[in-house]
Order: sequence, then structure tokens, then C-alpha cells
Amino acid sequence: MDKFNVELAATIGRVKLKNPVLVAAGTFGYGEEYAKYVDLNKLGGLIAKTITLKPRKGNPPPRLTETPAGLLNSIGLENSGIDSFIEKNLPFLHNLKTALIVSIAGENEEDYLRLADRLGKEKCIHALEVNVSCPNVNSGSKMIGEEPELVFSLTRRLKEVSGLPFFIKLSAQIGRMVELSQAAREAGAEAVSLINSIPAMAIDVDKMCPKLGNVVGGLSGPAIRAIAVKIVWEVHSKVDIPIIGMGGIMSLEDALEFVLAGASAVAVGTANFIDPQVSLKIIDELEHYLYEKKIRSFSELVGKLKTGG
Amino acid sequence: MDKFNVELAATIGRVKLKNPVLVAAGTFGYGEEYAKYVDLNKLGGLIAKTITLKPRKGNPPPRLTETPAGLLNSIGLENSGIDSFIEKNLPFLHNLKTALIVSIAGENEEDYLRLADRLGKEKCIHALEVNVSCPNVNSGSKMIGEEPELVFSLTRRLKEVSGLPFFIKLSAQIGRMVELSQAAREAGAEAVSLINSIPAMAIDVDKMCPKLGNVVGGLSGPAIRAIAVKIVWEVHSKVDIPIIGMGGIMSLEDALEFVLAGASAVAVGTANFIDPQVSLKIIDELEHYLYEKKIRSFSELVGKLKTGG
Amino acid sequence: MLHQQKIFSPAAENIRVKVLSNRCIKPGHFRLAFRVPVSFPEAVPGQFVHIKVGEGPVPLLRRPFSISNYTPGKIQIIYAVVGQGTKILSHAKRGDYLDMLGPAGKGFCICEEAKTHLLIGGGMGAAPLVFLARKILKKVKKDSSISVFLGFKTKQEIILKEEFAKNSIIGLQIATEDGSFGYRGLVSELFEDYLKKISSTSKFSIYACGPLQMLKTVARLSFDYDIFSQVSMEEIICCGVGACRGCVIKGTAGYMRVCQEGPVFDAKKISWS
Amino acid sequence: MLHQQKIFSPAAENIRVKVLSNRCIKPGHFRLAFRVPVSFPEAVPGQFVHIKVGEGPVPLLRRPFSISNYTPGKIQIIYAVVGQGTKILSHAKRGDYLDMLGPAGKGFCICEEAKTHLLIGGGMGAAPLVFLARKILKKVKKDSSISVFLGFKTKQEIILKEEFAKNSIIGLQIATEDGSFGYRGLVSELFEDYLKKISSTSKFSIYACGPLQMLKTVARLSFDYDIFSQVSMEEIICCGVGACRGCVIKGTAGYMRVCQEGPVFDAKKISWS
Ligand SMILES: Cc1cc2nc3c(=O)[nH]c(=O)nc-3n(C[C@H](O)[C@H](O)[C@H](O)COP(=O)(O)OP(=O)(O)OC[C@H]3O[C@@H](n4cnc5c(N)ncnc54)[C@H](O)[C@@H]3O)c2cc1C
Ligand SMILES: Cc1cc2nc3c(=O)[nH]c(=O)nc-3n(C[C@H](O)[C@H](O)[C@H](O)COP(=O)(O)OP(=O)(O)OC[C@H]3O[C@@H](n4cnc5c(N)ncnc54)[C@H](O)[C@@H]3O)c2cc1C
Ligand SMILES: Cc1cc2nc3c(=O)[nH]c(=O)nc-3n(C[C@H](O)[C@H](O)[C@H](O)COP(=O)(O)O)c2cc1C
Ligand SMILES: Cc1cc2nc3c(=O)[nH]c(=O)nc-3n(C[C@H](O)[C@H](O)[C@H](O)COP(=O)(O)O)c2cc1C
Ligand code: FES
Ligand code: FES
Repeated sequence: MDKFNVELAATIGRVKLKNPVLVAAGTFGYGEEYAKYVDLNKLGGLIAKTITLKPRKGNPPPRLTETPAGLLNSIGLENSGIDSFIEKNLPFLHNLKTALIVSIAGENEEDYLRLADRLGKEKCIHALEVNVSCPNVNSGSKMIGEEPELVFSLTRRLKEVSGLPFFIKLSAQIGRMVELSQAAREAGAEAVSLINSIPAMAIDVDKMCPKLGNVVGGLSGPAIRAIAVKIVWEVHSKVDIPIIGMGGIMSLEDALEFVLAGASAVAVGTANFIDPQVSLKIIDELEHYLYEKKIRSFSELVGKLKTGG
Repeated sequence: MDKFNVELAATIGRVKLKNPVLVAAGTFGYGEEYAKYVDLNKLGGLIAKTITLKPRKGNPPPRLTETPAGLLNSIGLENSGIDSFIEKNLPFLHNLKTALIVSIAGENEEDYLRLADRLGKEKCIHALEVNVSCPNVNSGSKMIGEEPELVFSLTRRLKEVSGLPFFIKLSAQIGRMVELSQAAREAGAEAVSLINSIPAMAIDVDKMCPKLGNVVGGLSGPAIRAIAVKIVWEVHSKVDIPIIGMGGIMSLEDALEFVLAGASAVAVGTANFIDPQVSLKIIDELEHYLYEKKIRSFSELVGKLKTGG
Repeated sequence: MLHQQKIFSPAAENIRVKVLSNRCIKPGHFRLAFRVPVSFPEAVPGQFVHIKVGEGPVPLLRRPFSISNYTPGKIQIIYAVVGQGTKILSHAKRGDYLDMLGPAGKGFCICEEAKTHLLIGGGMGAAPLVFLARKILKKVKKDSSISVFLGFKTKQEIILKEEFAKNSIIGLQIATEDGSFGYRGLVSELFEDYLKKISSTSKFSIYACGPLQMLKTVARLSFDYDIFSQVSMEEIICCGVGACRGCVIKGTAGYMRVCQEGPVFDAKKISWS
Repeated sequence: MLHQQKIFSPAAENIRVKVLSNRCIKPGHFRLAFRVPVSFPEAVPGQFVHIKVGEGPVPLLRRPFSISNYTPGKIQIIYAVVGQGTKILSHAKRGDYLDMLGPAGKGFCICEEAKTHLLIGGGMGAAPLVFLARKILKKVKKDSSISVFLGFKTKQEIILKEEFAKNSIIGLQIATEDGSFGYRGLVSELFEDYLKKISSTSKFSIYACGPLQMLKTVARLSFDYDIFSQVSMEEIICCGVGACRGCVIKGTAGYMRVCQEGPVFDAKKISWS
């Protein structure tokens, strides 16, 4: 075989990534925390932890518990708010030589619009991930991510305030992922991020109380992978929108499941906690894999699942 | 402490169980297969594998694959149909000294009604579990278990054809478990069975094809437990209907999570494959647990989760 | 062609068994022996035991292994380390306890009328054939012969050669894909070459265990030469008792459970396409 | 009361380390030593290492252990087997490799002006105090004293007694809940009794590690007697680098991360109610 260069670049609508491996929102802080363990510039991109307009103190501890092959968290979007983000975190992120995607969340449409407006003015941001599915915020009312009409309306209006590409992040808690993704597409979203952690709960049977201070949390990690892959495949089959796939990716093999199912890029979440370098390892192995399989470009793999019929 | 007798009996509406541990539909065949490994009469009850009007050959193999802490199956309701069930399986089940619950599924409302009508005439059946959420049947159209109105209408009509108690079995694939359970309650269902396996999928990245012949399957086992417990707790908090809790129960501790969250009884599924005697062990340990905690009656535990607020 | 006989499936048990030994017979390959009650049902070659490896939820399911020898009170299996489950099993030590369910499934039926018994094994498929050969030697008349054909990728992967070779009644031929030992090529090709040289195949009986592709070829040959053949099939085994219907393969008359109607099937009953 | 000093947190690494030994020091308790590069940042008592135990997804997270000794090129931890993760760790053998992240978090600051160093440990909380005592001995002036108070459930559970006892400068007192050794009662009661007999607590400094209830009492006593006190807190540690915000505890000025602002905190900064 002739030696050839493998093309790792990935495309999510208007967003070009040097490779398809991102780190997922909330699992990599604002990059800086991991800077001494990982060469951040090698990542396909970094999705910064969700920020809100005002500071949020997050949920009462305990915020974490393990379940079989899973992690249950109820961080509750603890963050210092957008002003602090722009002042303290953005300068560091600004210097990174990789795609920066910032995750935003609000209590209502206006919050999201103001966040997008502010962030739209920052040069170094490549896209915004719109978190409409955090299982850890009990606002009482319905989440935007539960209703296709709300997703449509929010996305439409976001596009009016900012030219940035928007990724709409949805969760498996709703059996309507196709409808929701369709709404995102019709309103002009660049992509959908699938999936957020799944609402779940664990109980300390000795103390007869919930293991998490917030009672309910979001389940992530290998336990949810098969559920996430199914959602990615279903949305890819039925909706014409790029997908960023995530949920339990621990290895190249796991990442490829998402890609074959239809994800144009993947994000590594929980696995960062176990091995901060896991994303770089996946990128390395992906290059070898493509070379050995004689596939010239990563993008050829996207959605290449053979389903017989 | 005075010695006292622990009361294990459980109540699901009109159905009385000698203890709260059942075996879940599809994971224990028709009892006979396990008879040489387990004293079936000690079970709280047996939910027989789902039967349909006509024989079904089920989905093409492979039908099983493992995921981290989970089992993905696409059996596809293989069964010999109701005539065969009544002729070949019921005589054996008839002699059991424990509650017999028969799971039924149909392609439409009429199927369910005819099944209920036929089975309503059999003396030895204590209740019917109405499977409206099997993730392995691609009928093309919407599943009854996806729409509260359909659940309501089906349950209503079932109650007209038979005096048997009905348990409506729902799945986590829908984020509307509360609405659906409410519909079941309003139509007079005896209970809801929560949860069926969750739609999921795994890919063989070497062959670039799905690991299951049916592409999609249902995820069960410890991986889904935290998701199931959350659903049970949510439905118990918001809907006044008895719940049979299931999803990843492998031990007494797991079973108690469901009970504290609000399940009046539990069903052991996937764990039977790993240890056929696991249900009997859980029953034994439950008795000891109650004794040590000085709880006189199992039913005192149901929904006893302390959530602070 | 001989008639198929009723394949024997005695009662099974689900018990804790004590490991007697677990020896590495070559890199990545182990022979594990464990004690069973003397009252334990007599196992038939081709049947399997279903073993819980490890304690945690990963791997979740039991793992099936063909019985490679049975004597009252003792069962032996031979296995290759291919994944997490077999890796954990390889750490079992003498004196450890394992949770075992078995003997499960239907084994090979030994055709007593047959004069020439042909055993074909690919890779780990050799494991149950050791037990089978021993049984045939015991059961059948002196004037009948046993020929064993084994196939491996390379010389390094050959297992159980000595077990067969030490019995002079058994004719043993080995194929390696790279030709590093014996016949160069697939064991099914070796077997076909053998059949081609035979004038009459009456009173022949075929027993095969190995990869699907090998079994396919052996089955086709058995049809061509009109020899009764039994093949041992693989699928993921879940309950192992016939309850879950997860282990089915396609048969000419519908799906059949590997753990119940099999793992050994009359080759004619399988849908090979 | 002495002023709190800046708690020192050097750079950390995420590396594969080689196990030097992993000895059972008493049933269910192990001392594990592993090699680190000589260039490895100097660890401070109270800091922890975050270790990946096992390969599979169960247990999923790393496990945190206080450093119980550091010498250039070598780190030691002492741990109790309490669940699956520590059970797996107990199987590590000399020569095995572990994936380690550390030294993580902020350690104890040794109050150089203090004359009387009071170390209080409950159960496994004794582990980092060995390292701390060694450091104090090195750093502080000859005229200062160290008193160590350890508490255990019963005599059988006592650990690290010899490590402290062998140094005559250290005053060691032990409490057991059942009175099977030393003082009968909780270590916090033993400590309270001690304080009651003291006329002046000026230039005292408290360092405590152990169960929450013990730390609570120690903190209250430190407030009552106006002694600067540092406590080592526990929460489930996930990332261990301050990114996930999963390990927070309630402080007087909001949530604080155990892995970043802690595990050692000025007792005054913690919301004890
Ligand atoms: C009836 C039968 C008899 C067998 N006899 C032997 C034998 O004598 N010696 C031997 O080395 N192997 C035998 N096998 C294969 C053996 O069961 C698998 O190699 C083993 O289960 C792999 O487990 P793992 O966790 O190490 O590998 P995994 O990482 O789980 O998988 C490796 C491979 O094994 C297959 N496998 C996994 N779980 C099962 C399961 N529950 N049932 C069947 N296949 C599975 C997978 O599809 C995969 O291809 C037999 C299989 C069957 C069905
Ligand atoms: C900063 C810090 C230092 C520690 N130092 C020591 C030490 O020197 N020696 C020692 O024996 N133990 C120490 N521990 C406790 C030790 O981390 C736990 O005992 C261990 O993680 C239990 O793992 P397991 O899988 O065996 O038990 P599990 O079955 O997982 O749990 C047993 C108990 O350990 C707790 N635990 C589980 N995972 C974690 C985690 N990631 N972080 C914190 N707690 C957890 C659980 O809440 C539970 O109460 C320390 C904990 C912290 C936070
Ligand atoms: C501790 C933790 C914090 C998270 N915080 C966020 C967040 O702030 N915003 C968000 O959109 N998703 C958040 N997530 C979800 C992840 O981005 C990801 O969607 C999910 O965990 C599934 O991927 P994984 O299984 O690889 O972790 C968080 C997940 C974890 C485990
Ligand atoms: C192999 C298999 C077959 C199943 N078949 C049925 C079925 O026929 N009808 C049904 O209602 N549920 C069926 N289920 C779902 C179980 O009854 C149960 O709801 C689910 O597996 C969750 O419980 P578990 O995690 O304990 O297995 C099946 C599950 C498995 C694993
Ligand atoms: S494994 Fe369950 S039927 Fe064969
Ligand atoms: S463990 Fe992640 S912030 Fe402390």
C-alpha cells in the first residue's frame, strides 16, 4: 500500500474541526483545569462548561455517586456567570489553537438570547452549544428541550441575535428526539448534541434517603452508551442535521459506534475524569485506524453503518 | 427485642402476593424452564413471558449482546401464541402455589381485547400484564405505550371484557411516564409495571454493522437501574397507582431502592440469567432485613424514601 | 446415511463447584478442572457448562464452555482467553469456587452403527472432540475407526495434539492455514481432500465443532457425500436453560435454541444460507 | 491563635507508576508503596493521590488516598478495604503498574510558630498524620511538642500505633470505643479531656483527619479554646483537578471543592451545621 496522509478533519455545518474529538460540556471545566495534564491544542475542540447569565451556586452535596458502569451527577450548573467567564476564563481559552464551543443555559428564552448576544461579540468562540436539557435544574416549569415548538422558537431567535453557529443539546429523557432535532434543524441550528446525561436516581437503602443532595441527577458513562448510540442513529436516519455524538465514550471503538451511527463528531465526557488524556489517545488511534483501513478521510466514516435492508 | 414474625405479603390493588418479589416477563420463560433450579412456589409471583394471539417467530439472530453492566436483547416476542400457551404451558403453571401473572401483547387494541377475553376464562391467572412498550416490535405505527390516550382507551376496554386486574407495562423510552401512568390509573388499571427495557443499540465497529440482527434492541440490567428508580419515584410521587418496579435488580439492596422509591412489589429480570436463584435469595434476605430493622410488615417500607424537604 | 438418534440431555444443576486446577497449557489457553458431586448427571460430549466469571456486573452474563472431559465427580474444560470473561476465569486458582450451571444442552449422539467416525475441529473446536473421541472408543466396536482432523491458524496455535496422538487407534491429521505444520490450508480443505480419496462413505459419521465457515463447508460435504453429520454451533448464551430465546440460530423449520435444541445439531436441520 | 498560612499545592502529574510493595498490615488494611520520578513534585501531608483501580468500567472512577509518606521517588499510602475499588487495589503486586494522578489538593500547613502540635485521627484518618508528624519533626524547633490522639472502634482496628510510638518526642494517646485499649470512648472525648487539663492553649495548632462527626467535635473544641485548626474533609472525588465541581462541601462563603480548596481546610471556613 502506498503511504498516504489520513485526513482527520471534521465538519459540523459551518464549523471546521481539525479532528472529530471534542470534550463534553461540564466534564472539562474551562480547559485550564486540565491544561497541565493534556495538550489542549491537540483536541478537535473544547466545549466549555455551561455558563449562565448570573452566577449559580449549584446543588447541595453530595453531588456524585457511582452506579454500575455509570456516574450520577447533580452539579446543577454551578458557575460564576457570564461576566466572570469573559473576564477570567476567556483570556486563557482565547489562546488555544483549537475550536472553542461555549455551552450556555438559561431559565427562559431571554436568558439564552442575552448570553448569545454577549458571546457573539467574542472573536475566539467558534460555536455555542445550547443546553436545553440539563437534568439538574428544577425550574419547576417545562424545559425548553422537552417541546419541539420551544426548541424551534429559541433557535430561531438565537439566529437573529448572533451569527454564531448553534448546537442544540438534547437529552434522552424525552422519547421525542427525532421531533426535537427536526425542530432544531428547521429553525436553522448548525447541529444537535446528543445526548445529555439521563435523569436518574440512586438511594442509600441504609439511611433510606437519596444518595444525591438534589435527589435526582443525570446518568452518564458507559452505562448509557447503547441508549445514546440508538438515539444518534435514529436522528441521523430521519433528520438531515449534523450530530455531535456523546454518552459513555471511553475508547476509539466507542467513538466509532457513534460515528458509524451518524455522528459527524463526538464528545468525550465522563471518561475525562478517569483518564484526562483519553481524548488524545482516541485521536491518535483514530489516525492509525483510518490508515490501516485505508480510509483517506474521517468524514467517509460518518453514518456508514450497514444495516442490511 | 421480642421475637416477632415478619409479614412479607405485598398488595398490588386487588392482587395479594405472599411476598413482593416477582420474576419479570420474558426473563423466566413459562416457569417450567427454571423449575429444576428454583422452587417456583417460593416466588412472590411469576410473570409469564409475553404471549400474542398468533405465534411469532421473533427477530433474526443475533438477538443478544452485552454492554457495560447491561444486556441488549431483541428477542422480538417469540412465542407460540395463545392456543399453544393455554394447551402446553398453562397446565404446568396451574399447579403453582404462587401468583400467576400473564403478559400479553398485540398489534392493536383488538388483539389485546381478545387475549384478555380468552385468558379471563382461565381460573389460575391472578392478573394480566399489558405489554404496550416492547422495544423490539417494529409495527411501523406508534406504540400504544407512547400515547396517554391510547393507554387510557385500551385499559378502559380491557376492563370491560374481563374482571382480571391489569398491570400496564411502560418503558423509559418515553419521557411521559407520569402522564401515561395517570392515564392507566384513570382508566382503572390495577398497577403500572415500570420499566421495560430501554431502546438501545450496539455496533460492531470492525464489521461496521449492528450487533443485533434487528439493529435495535432493549437495554436491561444494572446499567438502567438508576433510570428506572427515578421513574418509579417520579410516578409514585405524582400518581396514585401501585407500581411494580423493575430494571437491573440484582440484590436485596437494589430491590429496596425500588421499594423505598414507591414500588409495592418488584420484578427480577436479567438477574435470573446470571443466577436462577437470585429471587429466592432476595426474599430470604428481605425477611432478615425486616427482622433486623424491626419492621413488622414489608408494606411499611413502600415509598418510605426520606427526601428532606 | 445413518439415522439421527435422540440426542441425550440429562437433568442439569446450578451449583458452586470447587476448582481442582486451572493450568495454562500454552500461551492464552487454559485447562480448568473442577469437582462436581458424584451424583452429578453424566455429561455427554458436546454439552456445555455455563460459568459465572467474576462477581461484578461486568461481564454480566455467564460464559459457556464445552465439556472437554467428564469423569464421575470431575469436569474439565479447555478455553482460550479472548476477552474479559475468559481473562477473569484464567485467574481462578485451585480451591476457588465457581458458580456453574450444567451440563447444559444436547450433546453429540454417537452413531453405534457407524464404522468410520470422522471428527473435525477448528481452533478451540477441538476441545469437546477429546471427550467425544474417548467416548466413541469406549462405546463402539473394535472394527470401527476414528479419524480426527484439526485445523489451526499456525503451528503455535495447535492444541490437544498429544491428547489425540497418544491413542494409536485414532488417525490424526492437522492443517495449518500458513502451512507451518501439517497440511497447508483450511481443515475443511484437508477434510475434502480426504473424502475425495475414499471409495465408499457408507457407515461414516461426521462430528464437527469450530468456526461457522468451517461447519458450513463440512455440512455441504456431508450432504454431497451423504454422510450423517452433527455440528456444534455457537451463539451468545444467556439463560442457558431455554427460557430467554436469545441464543437462536436459523433452522430449516424455524429458529432453534443453541442452548436447548443444541449446541449439537443434525447438520440437515440448519439453514446454512 | 496563629494565622492561617497559604496552603501549598505544587504541580501535579498523571502518570503510570510502578508498585514497589503492597503489604497487608492487618486484616483488611494495606500499605502500598509506588515509585514516582525523582522529579515528581514534593508532596505535602494531607495531599492525596487519585488512583485508577482495575481496568473495566466498574468501578468507574479513580479512588483517592491520602499520602501517608513521601520521599523523593517514592510515595506510600495506607488503605482499608471497604468496597470493590479497594479490594481490587489490594490485589496489586510488586511490579504492577497503576495509573496515578497527584499529588492532588491542598495539604496541611505546618504552623512554624506553634509550640504544641495536636494531631487527631479517627480510623483511617491516622494515615496522613504519620507523614505530617514526620514533617513537623523536621521543620519545627526543638522546644515544640507533638501530641497524637488516635481513635478506633476496638483494639483490633488500631493501626499505625508503632509508627508514632517509635518516636519518643511524640506523645501518643489512643481511644477505643469499646475500651479494649487505652481510653474508653471517642477520640474527640479523649481530646476534650486533654484540653480541659491544659491551662493555656496559646501557640497550639490542631490537625485533624477522620470521620465527619469527629471533625465536627474537634472544630467546635478548637473554636471554644481558640486554637487554629485544620481538618481534612472527604467527599466523592471525581476529576480530582477542580473541573467537575462534584466534590464540594458547604463552606461559610459558599461551596468549596474538596479536591482543590481542600481536602485540608481551615476549620473556620467550613459550615458545620
Ligand atoms: C456452546 C458453546 C461452547 C463453547 N465452548 C468453548 C470452549 O470449549 N472453549 C472456549 O475457549 N470457548 C468456548 N466457547 C466460546 C466462549 O464461550 C467465549 O469465548 C467466551 O464466552 C468469551 O468470553 P469473554 O468474556 O472472554 O469474551 P468477550 O469479550 O465477551 O467476547 C469475545 C467473543 O466471545 C463471544 N461471546 C461472549 N459472550 C458469550 C456467551 N455468553 N456465549 C457465547 N459466546 C460469547 C463474543 O461474541 C465475542 O465474539 C463456547 C461457546 C458456546 C456457545
Ligand atoms: C481526600 C481523601 C483521602 C482519602 N484517604 C484515604 C486513605 O488514606 N486511606 C483509606 O483507606 N481511605 C481513604 N479515603 C477513602 C477512600 O477513597 C475510599 O475508602 C475508597 O474510595 C473506597 O473505594 P471502594 O471502591 O473500595 O468502596 P466503595 O464501595 O466505592 O465505597 C465505600 C465507601 O467509600 C466512599 N467512596 C467511594 N468512592 C469514593 C471516591 N472516589 N472518593 C471518596 N470516597 C469514595 C463511598 O462513599 C463509600 O462510603 C480518602 C478519601 C478522600 C476523599
Ligand atoms: C459531572 C458532569 C457535569 C456535566 N455538566 C454539564 C454541563 O454543564 N452542561 C452540559 O451540557 N452537559 C453537562 N454534562 C453532560 C455531558 O456533557 C455529557 O452530555 C454526558 O455526560 C454524556 O456523556 P458521557 O457519558 O461521555 O459523560 C455533565 C456531565 C457530567 C458527568
Ligand atoms: C431477554 C429479555 C426478554 C424480555 N422479554 C420481555 C417480554 O417478553 N415482555 C415484557 O414485557 N418484557 C420483557 N423483557 C423486559 C423485562 O421484563 C424487564 O422489564 C426489563 O428487562 C428490565 O428489568 P431487568 O433489568 O431486571 O431485566 C425482557 C427482557 C429481557 C432481558
Ligand atoms: S440462552 Fe436463553 S434460550 Fe438459550
Ligand atoms: S472532584 Fe472534580 S472538582 Fe473536585
